Amino acid sequence: MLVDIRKESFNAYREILSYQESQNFSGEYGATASFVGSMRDFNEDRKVTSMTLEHYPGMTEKHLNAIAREATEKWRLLDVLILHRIGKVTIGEDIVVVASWSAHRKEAFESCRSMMEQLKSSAPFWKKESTTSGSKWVEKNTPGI
Amino acid sequence: MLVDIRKESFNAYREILSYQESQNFSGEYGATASFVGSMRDFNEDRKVTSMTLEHYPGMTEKHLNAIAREATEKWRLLDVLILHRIGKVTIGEDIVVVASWSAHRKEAFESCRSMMEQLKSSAPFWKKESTTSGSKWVEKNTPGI
Amino acid sequence: MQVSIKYFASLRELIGEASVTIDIEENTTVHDLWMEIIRRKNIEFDNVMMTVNMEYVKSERQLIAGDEVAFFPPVTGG
Amino acid sequence: MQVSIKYFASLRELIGEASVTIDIEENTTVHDLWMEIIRRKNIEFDNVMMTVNMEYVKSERQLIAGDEVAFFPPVTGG
Repeated sequence: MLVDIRKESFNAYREILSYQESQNFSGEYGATASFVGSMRDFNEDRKVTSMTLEHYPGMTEKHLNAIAREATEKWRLLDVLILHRIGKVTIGEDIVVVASWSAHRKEAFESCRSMMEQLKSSAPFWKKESTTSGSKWVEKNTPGI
Repeated sequence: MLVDIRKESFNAYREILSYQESQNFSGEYGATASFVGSMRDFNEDRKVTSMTLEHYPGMTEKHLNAIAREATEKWRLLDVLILHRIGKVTIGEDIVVVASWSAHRKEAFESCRSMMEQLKSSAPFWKKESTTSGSKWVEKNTPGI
Repeated sequence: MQVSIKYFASLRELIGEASVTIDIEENTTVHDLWMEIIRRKNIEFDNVMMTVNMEYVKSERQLIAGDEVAFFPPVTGG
Repeated sequence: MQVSIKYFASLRELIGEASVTIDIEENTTVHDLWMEIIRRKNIEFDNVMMTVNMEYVKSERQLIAGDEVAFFPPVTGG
């Protein structure tokens, strides 16, 4: 299990791949579901140029670890990866990646989506968007279900 | 949209990444859901050493293209990738990857899972597993929902 | 009239051929054709899936000259 | 007794401080503390979320000495 908060830009698929290879469990998993959230240039009719992600240091890590651990138990996953960006993010950069490895697809799909919904509704991150007409805190997340 | 049948081994995440980069639509999508099916060394109590994937040439491509096209319309996706392996597959190799890009996560998650379920229930592929005690056709897929 | 038939996977192995072109009567359905195949080959085969021209069809689908019919076991890809 | 308070995002900007340590009465709840803050700072703020020691709590949770309380707007990560 790997949960990490990243100050620097990362590439979600390279991270999934390098974590997967580091775990040396090829042949054990048959299913991997992953979700990547990336920065769009547009949100609710506003043209966005960049974004700053604030978080609650300490709680963020604790909270994401709890989400990953509970999902691993509930769906008997082989492994879980959660990475989340903080700081200044520019267009097209990856913000979040959640991946889960399991024997069969049902567990992988369900756990990945559930972890993502929990992260969206309760992990202590806040986005402030910079637009051509000033900056503004995002007030709430788009519903996911 | 890319649908392809592969005779040679591929790495799912490198394929997602290189396709994504080739499409040059960074900043348009905010959500990407993907599923990767890989070869396990174990299936229904049998130790598996390798596998051969047969398909129905012509129908496979046509059928997967229809799945991708219908999902794109139904969920208004920005893009879809489906790759499926055929021929001899060894432990740990990737068999299938389905990825969908959209503005928001709901559409990405739902379309990815739906495409995968359709592929599993109707795309004309058949697995024959080689075990230490001979080879055997897989009779049916594990349920996914 | 002539139609071509393809078999896949365990059914291909059971029948011992991958494809064949045969003559059938007008108004033959996919079901009629399948019944004729299992009678002639003297085989039993449950849960067969059927396609005509690469699309899944109901077994009452009537065949026309030139159709490509396929019979195969439940698919197991992914 | 003393507790520390943290504010995040728009609430941090509104209050103009990120963290503070204050003295409170015994038996103060998180709700009491929040009411005191909005009264003293003369602010309005809807949908505040509350944690104690980095766990979400109900607003009737009683505070004890040394607690780390945080107040923030709805989270918007992911």
